[in-house]
This record gives sequence, structure tokens and C-alpha cells, in this order.
Amino acid sequence: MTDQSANPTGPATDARIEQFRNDVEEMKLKGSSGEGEKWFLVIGVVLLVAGVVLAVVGAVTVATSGASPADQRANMAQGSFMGIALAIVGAALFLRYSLARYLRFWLIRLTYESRANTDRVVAAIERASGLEPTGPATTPPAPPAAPPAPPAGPTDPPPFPQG
Amino acid sequence: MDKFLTFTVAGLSTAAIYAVAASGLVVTYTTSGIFNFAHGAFGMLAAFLFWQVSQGWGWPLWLSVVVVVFVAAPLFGALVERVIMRGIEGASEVVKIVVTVSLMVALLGLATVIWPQDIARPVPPFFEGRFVELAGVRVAWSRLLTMAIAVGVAVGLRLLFTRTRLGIAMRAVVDDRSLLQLNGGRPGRTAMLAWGLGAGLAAVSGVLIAPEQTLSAITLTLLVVNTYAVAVVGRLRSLPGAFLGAVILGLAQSYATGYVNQTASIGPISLQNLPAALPAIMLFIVILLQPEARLRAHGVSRPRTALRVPSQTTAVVGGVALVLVVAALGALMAPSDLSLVTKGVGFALITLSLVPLTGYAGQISLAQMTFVGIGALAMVTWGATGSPVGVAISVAVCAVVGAVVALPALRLSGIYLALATAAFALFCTSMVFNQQEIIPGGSLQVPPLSVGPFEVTNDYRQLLLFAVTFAVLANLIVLVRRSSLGRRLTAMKDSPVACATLGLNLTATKVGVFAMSAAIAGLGGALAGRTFSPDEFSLPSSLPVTMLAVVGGIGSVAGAFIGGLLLGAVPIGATFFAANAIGVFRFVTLPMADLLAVAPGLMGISLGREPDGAAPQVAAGYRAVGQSPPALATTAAGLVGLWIAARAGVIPKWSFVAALGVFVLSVVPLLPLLFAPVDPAAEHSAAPPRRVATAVWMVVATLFAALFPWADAISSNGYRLLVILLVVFLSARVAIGLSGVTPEALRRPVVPSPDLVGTDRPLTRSDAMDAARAIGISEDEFAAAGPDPVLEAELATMGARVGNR
Amino acid sequence: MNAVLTVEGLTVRFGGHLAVSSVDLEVPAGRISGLIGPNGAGKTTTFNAICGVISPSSGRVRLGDRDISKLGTHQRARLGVGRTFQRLEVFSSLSVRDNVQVGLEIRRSWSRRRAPASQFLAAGADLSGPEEVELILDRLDLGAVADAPVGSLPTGQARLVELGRALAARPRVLLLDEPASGLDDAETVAFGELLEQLAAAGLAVLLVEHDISLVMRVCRHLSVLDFGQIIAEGPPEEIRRNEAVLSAYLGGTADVSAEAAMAPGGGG
Amino acid sequence: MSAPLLELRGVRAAYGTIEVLHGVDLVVPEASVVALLGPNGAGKTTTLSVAAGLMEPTSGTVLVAGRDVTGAGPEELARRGLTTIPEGKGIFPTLTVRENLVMATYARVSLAHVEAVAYERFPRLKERRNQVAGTLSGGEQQMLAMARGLAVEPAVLLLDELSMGLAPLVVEELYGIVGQIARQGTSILVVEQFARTVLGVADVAAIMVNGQIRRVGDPSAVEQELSAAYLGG
Repeated sequence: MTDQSANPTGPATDARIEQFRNDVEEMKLKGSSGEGEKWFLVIGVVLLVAGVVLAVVGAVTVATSGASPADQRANMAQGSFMGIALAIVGAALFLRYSLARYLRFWLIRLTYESRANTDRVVAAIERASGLEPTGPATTPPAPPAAPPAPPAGPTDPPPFPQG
Repeated sequence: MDKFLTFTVAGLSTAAIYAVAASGLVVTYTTSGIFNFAHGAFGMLAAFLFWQVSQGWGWPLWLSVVVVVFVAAPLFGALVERVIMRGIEGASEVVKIVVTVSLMVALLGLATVIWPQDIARPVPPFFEGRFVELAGVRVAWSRLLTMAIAVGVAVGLRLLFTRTRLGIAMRAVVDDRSLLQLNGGRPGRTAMLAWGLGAGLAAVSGVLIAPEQTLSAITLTLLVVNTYAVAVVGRLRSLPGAFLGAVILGLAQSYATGYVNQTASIGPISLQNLPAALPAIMLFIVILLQPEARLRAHGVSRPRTALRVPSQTTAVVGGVALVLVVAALGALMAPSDLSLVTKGVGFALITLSLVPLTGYAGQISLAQMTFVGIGALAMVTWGATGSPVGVAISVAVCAVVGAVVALPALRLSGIYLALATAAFALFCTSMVFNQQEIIPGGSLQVPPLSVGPFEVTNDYRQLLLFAVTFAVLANLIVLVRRSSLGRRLTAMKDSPVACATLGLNLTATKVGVFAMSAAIAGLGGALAGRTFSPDEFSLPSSLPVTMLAVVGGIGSVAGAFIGGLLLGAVPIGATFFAANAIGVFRFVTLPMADLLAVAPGLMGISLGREPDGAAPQVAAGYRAVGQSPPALATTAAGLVGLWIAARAGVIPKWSFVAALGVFVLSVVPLLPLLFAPVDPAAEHSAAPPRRVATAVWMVVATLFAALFPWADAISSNGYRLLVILLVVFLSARVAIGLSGVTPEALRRPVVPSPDLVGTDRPLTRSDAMDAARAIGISEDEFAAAGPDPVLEAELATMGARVGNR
Repeated sequence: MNAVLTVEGLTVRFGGHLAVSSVDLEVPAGRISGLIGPNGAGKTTTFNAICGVISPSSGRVRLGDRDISKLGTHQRARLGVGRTFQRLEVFSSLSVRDNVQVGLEIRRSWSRRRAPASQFLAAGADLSGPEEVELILDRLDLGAVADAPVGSLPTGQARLVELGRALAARPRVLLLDEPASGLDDAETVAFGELLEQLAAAGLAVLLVEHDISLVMRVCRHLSVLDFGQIIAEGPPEEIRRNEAVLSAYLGGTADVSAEAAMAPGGGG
Repeated sequence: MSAPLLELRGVRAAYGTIEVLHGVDLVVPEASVVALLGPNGAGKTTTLSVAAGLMEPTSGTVLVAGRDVTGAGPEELARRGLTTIPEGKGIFPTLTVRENLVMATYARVSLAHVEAVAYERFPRLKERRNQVAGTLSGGEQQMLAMARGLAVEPAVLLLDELSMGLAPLVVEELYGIVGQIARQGTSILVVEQFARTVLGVADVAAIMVNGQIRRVGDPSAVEQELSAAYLGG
């Protein structure tokens, strides 16, 4: 149409790319499952605190109000007990989503490391016994009992880097 | 001349309110594709809140306006979008309509609970007592203010939608949601803002209308229904069209008030209520003028679940069983309970009328009770002796009226049919059922049926009549579903365009189904044999019928029955628990009756998550029961036994509720197991020890629930109800364990969990990375796990050893 | 040859966008006519205008000697315009047999006299409804899946169901909109043979298809649509060498063999 | 060299239960034009949707500027400079030309700038700035879409089937602009059915068949393979 000449490439474009990299770096990511768990963690803490506060308030109400013992019982049942229940739920949530994260991590890591080590042992033995002289240690044979891995093309990722 | 000017000003002021309300409706519809039937209820809530804040709590006027219009309403609208509407985005039109209608009913119930109709709640007009002289006519400042606000809203919306990025994005999201995302817009947030804006506009209209009316939840909600007619002028999408419609309607209503002789009448219909009927008339005219909707080929999406069509044998057996059970139960009931139950089964007949229309053909009607009323009226007129000829005439009249009402709207999309039927209900209420000449004394006594020697002389016979009619009609409908017509209706629901290219006249077919549906509803009215008040034929009475029919599972006859019983259960429950209330702490006490008033609406809203309704799920769990005659018999016997025990005063009311829950949910599904022939090869067959365990469990669970002194052990009603629910739930879980079969509804899809990775198949690098990412560990951190030095050394020496050999 | 379907000066406008512009088509009986063209050239729009799903801004559609331009979709269908859809429009909650049966039942609901069955279903002329359905299922090799819900079928078979349903209405002219998409190679070949049988039995077929090898094999006449206009017409061999067609498909210079370049041509 | 601006690693994606991408690896390095070619139904558009964030992969990762952004919303990426012009017409048909340009301003550019760039490059759009976009001709609509791609100065540009339904001359002009954007240093991933169309602009061509990348190489070198892929070879 009118102007087919290209704008000159300049420092401005590099700056644009740089800015893009920074923007992407600062982007808040959501949607990963870790995010949901963080929320539960927060809810757990909030419930814990709210429950304790409610329990205390309930106890104070009992102390200050209610002429008759029946009234006091009612308040206790409805205020303090509810507070304690909330606190327990909150604590449970907190434990579930804080501890579990790390337990799971260690589990995966242990599984993975043990598997990697098994692979290396097998590879070493094979190498040593001359079964597969060219086979690099990085080609883990599938465990015999395991079902076949999902179809893997050229996209199959390289085995986990060692060290 | 003065008179003309006066009425013009009054009309323009009404028009201004309509315009504001309608623009809110158009904003939400264009941005989300959901026609908000609850729009009027939004405005109604705002009006009440405004009264509460300004009159109840005595806050300054300006602050009240700000709080209601600019804070509470928009937040509420955004909340509704986020919590309810986002879930039904891709749902069928029927579900969309039912969910918003349910929201309207729920809000109505809520308003009645919070602001009971016990006192008058006057709201003084703005600038009270201040007038301005215009061409010799005194015009209140408040009217000028109203008009000024409408103009302001018009200008504001115009600017918003053409000048601001947010407004343009609201229009863009309709065009192409994902393209908006690719541009960087956030459709979810845009939709929330649009709903907030819509609710804000509803609030403006509510606050403006509050001083002009006595605050009544139903009147206010329905008043804003008038805006449907206004919005239709702009084909529900155009703001200028809506404003034009508002002016036409406002002026027409005002002139009708001023110039139509209130005492004049056309035949038996007096013109006194003409202004109230004008919106409905206008809606019909506008719909008539609309060009036919274009057919579209979308490509057919796969249905969520294909509904099973019952065999005719099942239908016949079911019908006979229904009649027998109803007859047995009815014989045992006290007169007061009997009349309630009779009503409930009568409702089932009316929900049944929606099965061919909504379930098979995918169309919706919001005026079923109006057809009941027409049927009843025709019966009174032509069958005063209770003769079957009168019934036949009633049915025919309803079919014809139904066809005439539906014809114009059926050429357009489903939403117009919903609007047209709603308008028809309003029209009939004001022009027919509220006319002294037509229903003298404000009550309509439908003569009980009398066919030769069989006369319906009491409630029990009435109940039998309903049960037999339901059974027969249900069988006919199943027959229709299995016939060529049923296949055609299903096909039409699946792909209208394909049907048209095969030579099916879509409009004629739909009109036929609508007429059939109206006829069945009319039959329900003609056979009712009781006294109706005109209120029962109004729009607010029709809405729960449609809602609960869809909740019950409109695709099947059984679903209609469940829906009808749910509908009947509300008044039964309200009577049963009339004196009870649920206390939450000691701050709030909710009467059960109030909770039940909100319940149907909440059930309808829950459809957003279960669009197929309850029946298919329940049916899956109980199908085996229906196939085992001894199980069926035991079920009936158990229910009757419990009922007798309750009636005889052996077990108290609460125990009856608990035992009923336990019996129905955890005993009945196990019965087939108990009676199944012993076949070691069969999957669900049970070995004798398991049978004994099952039988023992059944007896223990039921007896425990029936004999536990609920009322004495737990003093608060609320806690008692919770504990009973818990017991019922636990017993159902045990039942599931015993039968070893997980009900369909409890089955969850298997989602691969990061916890399992590496244990069920070889761990790949991307699995490990996925897992690591899931718990927030970076790639580098993960890779840092170095080789084990001990193992490394071991390997080295091993390698050396082997190598040396 | 006597044209069953004649389209004259068909023009469809969406807003200011000219989707189809002065298109003329003739579809005679006993011949498979192809309508090809790049994506967005207006093929489906032409179909929609022929069967009355959209109304054209101008132009006429004639079936035999009768002008059907003013009729509604279902009236045109009753006169003998049958079609399938680019994106499947099957009745997915019904079984395969019921899909075909609905087609038949809809026909019987408006046609007292029996429309002459094409020779493809010659035996069907005197059959009862269920027998005719079975015959169609048999001819289309759908007997094995007759009771399966269509929603559960692979696309290839679902397309056959659509075809069977259209045949049950006994059309005089059949419009097929990309019937081979979703079919594998073997299925496509079989489908081509089926089309040839249909045409041999005297049916007029208008085929929109982007699988050029199929089009070249079965069509005896091609019309090429580009920007809503017919840019070339003639037997396939001629079209293959047509410069205008090549540039419509390839954009600019054309120096590879037509077939290789056109193969992915009208893809959508 | 720093991380490529866009990278897909082992991406699998499915519509419902039907997997259409069976592990796609694709790299778009800084300042290069990558053409993704392949026959209909190969999964090109799906690949683009995954890259743009419109679709979440069932497994595998999407890296933008070296950061794993799997699961990030498309709007977040778009606002930062990963611009996508989808298949067909990347415009809002009921908005006016000017309003369409307003929608581009989410990507942190001023309307004045967007309008200046768009109208300078396509004077025809200026004449029609108050016309509803749906009534423009096909070519003009595509120009409007491209104007957005031009004006927001994307760091990464994803283009889907630019040539669909357009006259050769228009396609040529549009690709001239693509080339110009590329020379500004923007990385471009362009999906096309025909290798010929992008020969002039692409640095690398990747051939996609049946949900997998079959070959990556010089555009002119892959052409032979491409026609084989089309003919089912």
C-alpha cells in the first residue's frame, strides 16, 4: 500500500524484548494446582484464628452474661463449641496442606532417586557384563513389571539429568 | 389540555422508570446471553433495602441512595454472576431460564422472610411537596428527577458503550469471547461488571418506584416484568429500542388510566385493569411483528446423558403400582393430610403437562397455572354438573388458547416463548381472573367430576381420580415418546435445522406440542374439584411449577411426578412444621415455613450444577427396586407401616422424619440385594452371610431412627435436624458399603494425582516436573539432587570388579 | 441433460460483505456435480441459500420447472431438496435406526402419495416403513451399529447416518457438504463408490468437498467458487489446468502440478 | 543466548477425550519467523491455541521467555506482548473499526498510538473508522486484525491462517507487513497450509502431521516433504 519500507531495527526493539522478558517474569501465575492448595492453607489459618477468637468470645460471654445456668450452657454450646470446632477444622486444613506438600515432595523425590539409582545400577551391570556396550547410562530400561509407557515420539523428554 | 399534559407527564415519568429498568435488562442480556428473569426481583430487593436503610435505620437520604444503588446492588449483581450465572454459560436455554426464574422466586421468598408483609412500609417521594408549574400543570420535582435520571442513564450508557474501553469490551465479549482474551481483556471480570451494572440499574428503578407504590414484594417484582415488554421492542438487545418501548408503554398506560372509562366493559371484562394488562398486550404485538428467526446449523453437541425411554410395560406396571400405593396411603390418612396430599398429586398432573413440551421438545412455558385456571373456568362454565363433557370442552379450549398464545413466539427463539407465556399469565390475571363478573366473590369452585354412578364426593375419591388420571396420561406420554411423534420431537430438540431440511414444519410441530401441554394443564384444572383463588393462577404460582418440573427431571414422566411431589411437599412441609423453627446460635431464628418458601427457588438455582434434574440419578439408584416385585412390595409395606406408626402416635413426628429418611435412602436400595436369586456368577449377587448382615442392618437402622427419642435428646430444632441428616447420611453410606455398589451419583472421575505418579507407571522427567511444579518447586531445585556418593563408589568398584573378571 | 436443480444469479449479502455473488449452477439428474473453492469462498452459504436456511438478497432457485425461491426450508425439502451438513447435524440422542426412521416418518407425515424412490433404493418403493429403513441401513453398511446411539459413533459413520437420513426423505437432489471430512482413506474410497451408485440410480448430487482426490475421481462436472463468484466451470481435467483456479488456490504464481497444490485446497 | 521467547515442550492437548496433539516440541527463537505448516486437521491451530494460552495442555509445558506459563490465562500473556491473531477474522464484527482498535489498548499502548499506526499503514481503515467492522470486505477485516498486531508492538506474534479466503494480492500485501514486523525484531509463529505463501518471510519451517511435528528445517527444503504430507504419503 503506502509505505513498504521497514522501520529500522534499533535499540528500541531490544528494549521491547527486554521489557517483555521482565513482564513475563513478574507475571503472577495462577491455575497450577499448587495455587489451590495455597488457598486452602490460608483458609486453614484463617479458620484456626477465627475459631480461637470465637471460642474465647464465647467463653467471655458465658462469664459475663446469662443469669441462669441454662443460658450459660446455651451460650457455651453455641459459641465456644462452634469456635473450637472451627479451630480444629482450620488446624486440620493447615496440616493437610502444609505438611502434605512437603511429604509429597519427598516421596516423589525418593521414588525418583531410587529409580534413577536403579537405572544406573542396571546400566552399570549391563555395561560391565558387555551386554550393551554402547548403551549410555542415561537410557533407563523400563521396569519389567511396569505397563508400557505412553507413546513417546521424538518428543520423549531426555531422562532426568544427573547432578 | 391540562388533563392531557398531566397524563403525558405522568406517563413519561413511568416511562423513565421502565427505561432505566429495561436498560439494565438489556445490558445483562447482551453481555452474558442470559435473560435475567430475576431483574425485577433485584429492583424489588433494592426498594426494600432502600426503605430499610432510609426509613428503618433513618440514614440520610443521599447516603441511603449511595449505599443501595452504588454499593449493595452492584456487589449483589456481581456476586450472582460469579456464583450462579457463570456456571450456566453453556447450558441449554431451558436451564438458563429456569435458573434465573428460580433466582427470582428465591429472592421473592427471601424478601418475604426479611420484610414480612405485616406492616406498611411507606417511602416518601424525593423532594416531597415541591412542584414546578409547566404550562399550567403542576409537576412534582420527583417526576422531573425521574425523567432526568432516565436521560442521564441513557447518555451515560451511550458514553460507556461507545467511549470507554470497559463498555466496548462488554459488547466485544458477545462477539467473540476468546478474541477478547487474546486482546488482553478479561471476559469474566467484564461479565461481573456488566451484571453489577445491570443490578445497579435495577436498583435505580426500584428506588424510583418505591415512593409510588406500597412496598409489596410480588407487586414490585411483577411491575418490573413490564420491562420485558419494553425490552422486546429493542429485540432484547438494543438500548434505543428499549427507551422507545418505554416511552410507548409509559404513555399508553398513562392515557389508558386517564381516558379509558373505568366502568366500561367488553362483555364480562371490565376495562378497569386495562393499564395493568397493557404490557402483556404490547409484548404480544411486538412479538407478532418480529420476523421469523433464522435457522442455524451449529453442529450437534453430544448430549450429557441419553435418557432411557421406559418400556410400555414398565410404564403400565408403574402406573398400576402408583394407583395402588396412592390408594393404600390415602385410606390411612387423616382428612387434613389427605387434602394436602391430594393437592400434591394434582400438581404432579400439572408438572406432567411439561414433559412433552419441555422434556421432549425443549420449549418452556411459564404459564401452566394459567392454563389450569382456564381449564377450571371452562369447567365451571360448561360443566357445572361435573359432567365429562365439560372436561372435554375445557381441554379443547385450553389446547386452542395454548396454540394461539404460542404461535407468534414459537417462530422466534425459546426466550420469547418464555416471555410470551409470562405476559399471557399477567394478562389473564388482570383481565380474566381478577374480574368480578367472571369470578364472583374472588373464588372459583370447580365442580367435582361425576360420571354416571361415579361421583367425586370426597378427597379420597379426588385423590384416586388424580392418581388414575396421572397414570393414564403418563402412559399416553410414554406412548407418544415411543411413537413416531416422540422421535420427531427428540429429533427437533437435537437439531431443528436438520428436521427442517427433511421437510418437518417446525412451527406447526411446536405449536402442536404446546397445545398438548396446555390441554393437559387444563385437564388438571377441570378435574381439580376444589376451590381456587385467582392468586393460584397468577404468574408467581406458575413459576414454581415449571421450576420444580425441571428440577425433578423433565425428560421423564417419573421426573414430573417427583417435581409435582416436591411442589406439593412445600405446603405439606409448611403445615407439618408450622410451629417449628431452626435456630442458628441464638441470634437468628428461621421459621421452617419461611425456609420452605425459599426452598423451591434454591432447588431451581441448583440446576446450574445438575442440568438433567434429579430423576435420572435417583432412577439409576432405584432401578433395581422397580424390577423386583418383592422389593417393591416391601418398600410399600415399610412406608405404610411407618405412616401408620406415625398416625397412631406410636412414634413422634421427628422420629417419623428420621425413619423415613433412613428407610428410603439406605434400606430401599438394598432390598433388591435381599431378594435377588442366589447366583454366584452374577456380579451383584450376595452370599447368605451378606444377606443376613443386610437384613440385620435394615431392621436396626430403621428401628433406631424410629425409636430414638429425638425430641427429648436434642432440644434445639436446628441441631436435631442436622443430627437426623447426619444419621441418614451415615446410614446411606453403610448401605453403599453393604451393597458394594457405588451409586452413579457418588462416582467421581479418576483424576491422576501427583501422589500416584511413579507408582503406577515409569516416571518420566515431565511427570517429575509436573509434580514438582504442582508443589511449587523449581526445576533447578529439583535437579540439584545429586548422585548418591556411596552408591557412586559402590558402582565404581563393582564396575572394576566385573571388568576385571 | 435435464437440470433438476437450477440456481440463477444467486447473491447473498451479510451486512456489507458479499458472501455469494451472482452464482449460476445447474445440477442434472444422474450426475455428481462438484462445487469447490478455497475456504470462505461461499460454498456452504450457497447450500444454505439453496435449501432455504438463509434467504438470498437476489437470485432464483428452481427445482425442475418450479421456482422454490420463496418457499420455506421444510417446503423445499418436501419438494425434494435433501442435504447433509458440514458440521454434523445428527440426532445424537437417537439410535442410528431411529435417525433414519425419523427421516422416513417426517416424509410420510407430509406425503400421502409415495414419492418415487430412486433406483438406488428401487426395492424400497413397495416396502413398509421398517423394511425401507433396514434397506437403507443395509445399503450404507450401517446394519451392525443400527441400535447404537449416533452420539457414540465415529465421525465417518455419523456422516453416513446423515446421508441415510437424507435418503429416507427421498430427495430429488442431494446437497452434500464436505461429507468425506472425518473419513479415513479407505472409507473415502468406499464413500466415493457409494456416491457413484447414487448418481447412477438417477439422483442429482451436488458435492462440496475439500478432498480434491475424491472430487476429481467422482465428479463429472466442477464449478469453482472464489470470493462468492464462479471463476471456472467444466470437467475436472479442464479445471485442473485452469490458470484462474490455480491462482485462487495457490496465491500468485503457479508452477507445481495442480493436484499436489490443490490437495489441501478447500480445507476448513 | 538467552531463552527462546516461545517454546513448547512435549505438549499434548485434547478436545474432550480426543487427543489432537501428541507431544509437540516447538521453539521460536528471538527475532525469527517460524512457519508451522501442515494439512488440514494436523493440529496447527490447536498448537497455536495452546501457545496463546487459550487451551491448557493435558501435559507438557509452554515456556514464554524461558518461564513456564502453562495455565496462565491468554489475557495475561496478551497484555504483556504475546499477541495472537486467530484464524479467520480476528476482529469483533459488531464493533466499529475504531472500537476494534480500542480493544488493542489492553496491551499497554495508547489509543492514539494504535490509531496512528493503523491509519498510517492502512489509510482505508481511516476512511471507515466509524463503520461496523463486520461490513468490511474480507481483506479489510484482515487488515484491521493485522493493524492490531502491528500497533501493539508485540514481542511474540502468533498468526493463524492469514491467507484464509483472501485474494492473492491481499495475501501478498499482508505478508509484506508480516515481514516488516519481523524486521522490527518481533518473533513470529505463523500457521499456514501452504508453504509457498510464507516462503519469503519464514526463517524456519516446521511440518506438522497428525498432531506431531514431523520435520523442522529450511522452508524451501521442507516443501517437498510438505506435498507428500498433504497427499497422505
